[in-house]
Amino acid sequence: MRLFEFEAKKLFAQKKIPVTQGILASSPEDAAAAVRELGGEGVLKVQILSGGRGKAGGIKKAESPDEAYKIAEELFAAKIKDYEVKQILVDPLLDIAKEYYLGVTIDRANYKIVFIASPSGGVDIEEVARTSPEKIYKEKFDIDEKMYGFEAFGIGKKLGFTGDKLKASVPIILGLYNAFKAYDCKLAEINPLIETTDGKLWAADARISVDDDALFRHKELGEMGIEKRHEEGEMTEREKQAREWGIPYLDLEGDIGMFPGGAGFGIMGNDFIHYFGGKPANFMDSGGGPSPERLARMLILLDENPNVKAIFGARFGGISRCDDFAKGVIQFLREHGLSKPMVVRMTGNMWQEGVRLFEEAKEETPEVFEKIEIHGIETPIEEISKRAVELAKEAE
Amino acid sequence: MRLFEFEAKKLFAQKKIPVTQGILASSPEDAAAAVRELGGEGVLKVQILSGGRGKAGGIKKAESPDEAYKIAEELFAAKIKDYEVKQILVDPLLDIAKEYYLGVTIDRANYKIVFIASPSGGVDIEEVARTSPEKIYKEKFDIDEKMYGFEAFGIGKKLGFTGDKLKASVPIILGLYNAFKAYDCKLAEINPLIETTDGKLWAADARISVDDDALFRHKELGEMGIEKRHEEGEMTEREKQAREWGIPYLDLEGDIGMFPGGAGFGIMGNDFIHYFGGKPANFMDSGGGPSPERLARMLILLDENPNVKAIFGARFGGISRCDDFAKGVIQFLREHGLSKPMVVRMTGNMWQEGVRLFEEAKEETPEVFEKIEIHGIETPIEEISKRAVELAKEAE
Amino acid sequence: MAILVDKDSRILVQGITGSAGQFHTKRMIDYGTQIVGGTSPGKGGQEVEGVPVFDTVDECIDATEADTSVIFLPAPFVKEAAIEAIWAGIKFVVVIPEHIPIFDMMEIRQEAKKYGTTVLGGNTAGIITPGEANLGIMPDIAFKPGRVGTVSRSGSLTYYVADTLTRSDYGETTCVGLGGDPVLGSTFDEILKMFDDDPKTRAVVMCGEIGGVYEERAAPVIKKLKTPVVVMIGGVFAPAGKRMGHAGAIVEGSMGTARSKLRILEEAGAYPAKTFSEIPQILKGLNV
Amino acid sequence: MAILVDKDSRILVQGITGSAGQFHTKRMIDYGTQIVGGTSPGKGGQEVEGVPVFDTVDECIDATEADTSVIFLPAPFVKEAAIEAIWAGIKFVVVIPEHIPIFDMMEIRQEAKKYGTTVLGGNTAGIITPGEANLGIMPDIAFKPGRVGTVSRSGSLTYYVADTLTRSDYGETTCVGLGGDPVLGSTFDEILKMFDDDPKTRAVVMCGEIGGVYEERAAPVIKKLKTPVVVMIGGVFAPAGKRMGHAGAIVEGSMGTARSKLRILEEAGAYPAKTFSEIPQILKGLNV
Repeated sequence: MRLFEFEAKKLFAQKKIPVTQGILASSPEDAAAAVRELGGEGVLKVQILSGGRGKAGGIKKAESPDEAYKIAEELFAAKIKDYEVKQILVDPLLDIAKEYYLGVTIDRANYKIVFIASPSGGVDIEEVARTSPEKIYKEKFDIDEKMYGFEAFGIGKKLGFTGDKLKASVPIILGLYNAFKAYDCKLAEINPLIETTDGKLWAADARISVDDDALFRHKELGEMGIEKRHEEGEMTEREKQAREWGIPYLDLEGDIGMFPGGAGFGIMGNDFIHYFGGKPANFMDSGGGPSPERLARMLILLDENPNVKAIFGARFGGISRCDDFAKGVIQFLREHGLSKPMVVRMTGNMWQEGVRLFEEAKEETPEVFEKIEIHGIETPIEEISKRAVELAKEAE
Repeated sequence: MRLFEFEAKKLFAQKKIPVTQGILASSPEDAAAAVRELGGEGVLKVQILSGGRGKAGGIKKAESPDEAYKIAEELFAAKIKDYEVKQILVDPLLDIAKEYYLGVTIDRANYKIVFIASPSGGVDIEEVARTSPEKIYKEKFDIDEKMYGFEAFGIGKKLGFTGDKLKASVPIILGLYNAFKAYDCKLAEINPLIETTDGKLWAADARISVDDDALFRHKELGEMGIEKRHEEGEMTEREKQAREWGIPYLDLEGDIGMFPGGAGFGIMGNDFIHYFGGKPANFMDSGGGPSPERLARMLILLDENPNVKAIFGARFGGISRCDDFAKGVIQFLREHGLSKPMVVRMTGNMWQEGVRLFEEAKEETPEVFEKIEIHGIETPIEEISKRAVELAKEAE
Repeated sequence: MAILVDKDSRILVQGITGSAGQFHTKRMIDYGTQIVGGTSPGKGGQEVEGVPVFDTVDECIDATEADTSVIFLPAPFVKEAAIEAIWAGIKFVVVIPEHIPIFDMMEIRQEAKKYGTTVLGGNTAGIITPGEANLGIMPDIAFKPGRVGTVSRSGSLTYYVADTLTRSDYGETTCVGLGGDPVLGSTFDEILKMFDDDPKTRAVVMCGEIGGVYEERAAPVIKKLKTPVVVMIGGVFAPAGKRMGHAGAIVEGSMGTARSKLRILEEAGAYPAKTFSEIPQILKGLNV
Repeated sequence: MAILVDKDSRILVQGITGSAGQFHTKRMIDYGTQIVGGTSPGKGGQEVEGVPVFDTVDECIDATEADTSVIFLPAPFVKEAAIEAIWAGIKFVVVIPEHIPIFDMMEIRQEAKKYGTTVLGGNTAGIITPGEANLGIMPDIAFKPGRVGTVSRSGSLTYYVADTLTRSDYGETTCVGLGGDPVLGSTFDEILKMFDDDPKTRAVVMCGEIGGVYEERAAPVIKKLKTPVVVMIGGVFAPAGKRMGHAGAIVEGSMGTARSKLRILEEAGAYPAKTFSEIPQILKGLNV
């Protein structure tokens, strides 16, 4: 779960990291008042759950309350990186002498926590990592390891700090590591860490992503007003609908509705369609043994999508049974009908019975099954993919 | 630093251990009111920094507010184990079904934390450990180890708990271990852990001793009103005086005033006096390179002690110098005099100069040094010990 | 022969009294899997499907000589259960539940390494050695004893691949589900080495997918194997996933796309298959 | 020969810029001890008594090849300093300050064991190999090169014992101060073994005192030594100290009194001395 900058800064402040003390604004009036309170100038930063705000025009300097009002008005009206802007953090302007990068994440391949530091902070840190890897300093930790003060001191030295700034960097480095550990983070970043011309250090931006799966043990986040959330900004209406129904679903750009089983096969099925010259309209995960209601909802998502020209259905009867799957689909078709052609393959547990049920149903109400093609284990899944591509082309 | 029962219970409660919710009373009136609030009966427990309160009469049951008043009056007036009673904890009466023991401490020889549990809790747990060691269950932990829930569960099973009581014991066992770790304890005990007839578990008594040397990192204790303290109850007036002066000092039962150097030699010097048939009146630690003021205070403690018949002085000039020692002692003797005979030996750094200074001073003011015998390296320390014993016998 | 689990494995079900635990215990027993005991703290003494239930793994091992565990518990309880099993001496732990916190799986992995235990999952369908033992939630129907091993992050891909191998008469030695969680108890390279040491496994089909770096990590191992590896990677045409901030990009570099995985594994000597039907063709070409 | 420290030891002073650090650095250098560097975070580049100061132990080792450290820092900073030294590869660390938190010393000891480092203290007067190196705060005057080793928890007893050995012409190989804190970096048994391996050390005088169980722990080792051990235990007539609750009594049992220590060590073959003057008599009897 990604946190907003102002939320991440709250967590950092709790770990004694010096963060810039900004003011949160929900309206142009708030923004103007905030700039007034900060002495007549400030930086307006949209609070959205995405990186690259600066390049996308979401960070602007205001040199007067009036200017802040005008800028905020524009920002609240705009969409930044597909996100609606609901809050703006108005931060004090800093006299920047130098920008540093500090980050912590997990190195999954090596099962380590990695602390990353660079004296070349700022927006282009990934470019620095590619072109000047010697400017990126990494330190690895086991999951149960703490960071000692002398280790933080060593990292501060690597960043080129000396004297008072070196001493000031130690609690920031420790604080970032400790915040990462304390809140079950997947990522914690200070970018940039700003050295001002008067020799002070400030966490000017803050990025935290908490492991959703660990939220159950972080009630303190809720107490700080940081609730579990989803990143709505980038979602389509259909994706929101699917989420409400608890169905993992993603809109894609093609025209073949994907009605597959597990996530692993969903990803592979997407490739198959491409191999045969088609393009899927979506990604979807049925979960194991979907109920008739869930099957119906999955089909509604596809049937009501105007981009979908044909539907590709695949079921592997594993723990669940193909006859149950067939019953659910048949029931939906009879109750709602389906406006798109569909090709379905069943294999695994009770596949013959599933095929038989479809054939029976077709005999009973042929009009409902006119555009439905049913296959069993004898047709390879690749053939089904190819057929779905053909159906979509025919429907154009 | 030993905590009072009610303080230790605060810390335990923070770790989710179910402690009996007692009421603190500072007067018989308070105690009566507390018993009234607890429904007309309660246990009055004196809050002193010593174990064995029960056997010493410091824990009494009251079956009415009036009885509580009377008992409290007596307890406040009495001294329990040499301690004045300033506060009484009035705890609810429990219907006891069984008493258990839980404790955590450090096994210094093996550098481990030891969790100790026994199904035979109560006052006689040390007796149980001696006579039925199989009833004492120990689990060792490295200093950086946490206790897992399944380990706590295993300890609960060893205590004989089953079902709901087993489940209830897990957070108590974890909480005790976590409290021990969180507060830099030398000791944390729940004795007894009481199982009531309705099947609930309660920490009925609580004992915590915090490592004084780690108090600097436990500001939270101060915030809870738990301040650094000394255990005044057992101190003599002279010991209190010495502590005020920053001199480690202990009154003993003999008649030879010990005026030695470091603590290690102080302990050994005490033995030497015994070997030659004498008994020291005190233990004292000069610290390294004592100032003239400190030397004077050390001598005042001995001179004003009516039990002291003779003084045994020994100085090893290590980093400090024997001539500086001699100057300080000579200055004191000239300004204050000394009513007791004293034998002093100097060795180590500048011992000859020290002896010379004493001899010179004796020539200048022989009356001051009449009862002072000075020795150098040529007289073994054993001879000095023997001489001190003789001087004390002569003075009788 | 097989890897990790066979008919002699003495299996313990942690969380046997829960609904998923009960349901799959029955399924596993029906397949012929040797389930010797279960645990459920506080419910020791009960029975599930004729299998004795214990309070602790220690007690279960004392009574049953269990050496393998499969966990059916809600995610928040998995860390404790897995480490209890590892400490008690269980040498192979299968973590079926999904949504295990990342820090928990890191800790489980660390303890497993200390004790020489193998962990699969979280979010795995399990592992099956056809005809001998089925641990987890995999459907029996796709599998039959044979000579090809499979290892995959996805349950559904495992079924399709096994189905393909079964119908083309290769059959499977063991099919291993690594799990779908972001941090896993075991990695491709570790399982591939085990298959390489198994005389009956003549080839391995490895199914990876977009994201993470576990597939790439297998490349140096594949170079050294005697056993040929057929590789399928899903997500060649998947939309690019989100990176974990700058730090993620710095740590994982250009790895993580399906194309990079395929390229690196092909360079290491693996045989790429685009579709399931290509798998038996490739195997035939290799004279497996 | 000697143990732990000699004229070739390359010594680093942690906390060299503090007043105690400066004072004792001068003393140690005056004795001829090879002090090669010091550390004081943030003060790298300075000099103290002609010795270069570094920010970190790593930097100091890179520049000076230091292999031994002596710490003069306030107690709250000792844990970090000692572990920094241990991790950096220092093989011998002497912790002079007293009042080190118990948990800190436990942690230092744990890291020391992992890295094969020896730690003395806290609250030790240090260690001296007469004529070669003096680390810590021990006065030079009591010592002269010779053939008996000493190990003690108390600085003042070390001086008296060394003084006795020096005046009776035995002299000392090395005198080791274990320290007076309740939890120590090294124990009697460990130091005794080192003396046993030192060909020049013909006998060891071990001075213990009431409290704790470190003396008792040495008994099984003493049984196996080739080198005779003379033992003095202070506190035979000391008032009984307070036990650390029931738990302390349960863990330490009947150990901890001077009499129990003497009895156990005598049974193990150590030669008890009541007074300092007995020591040379005993050594003479042993033909040392």
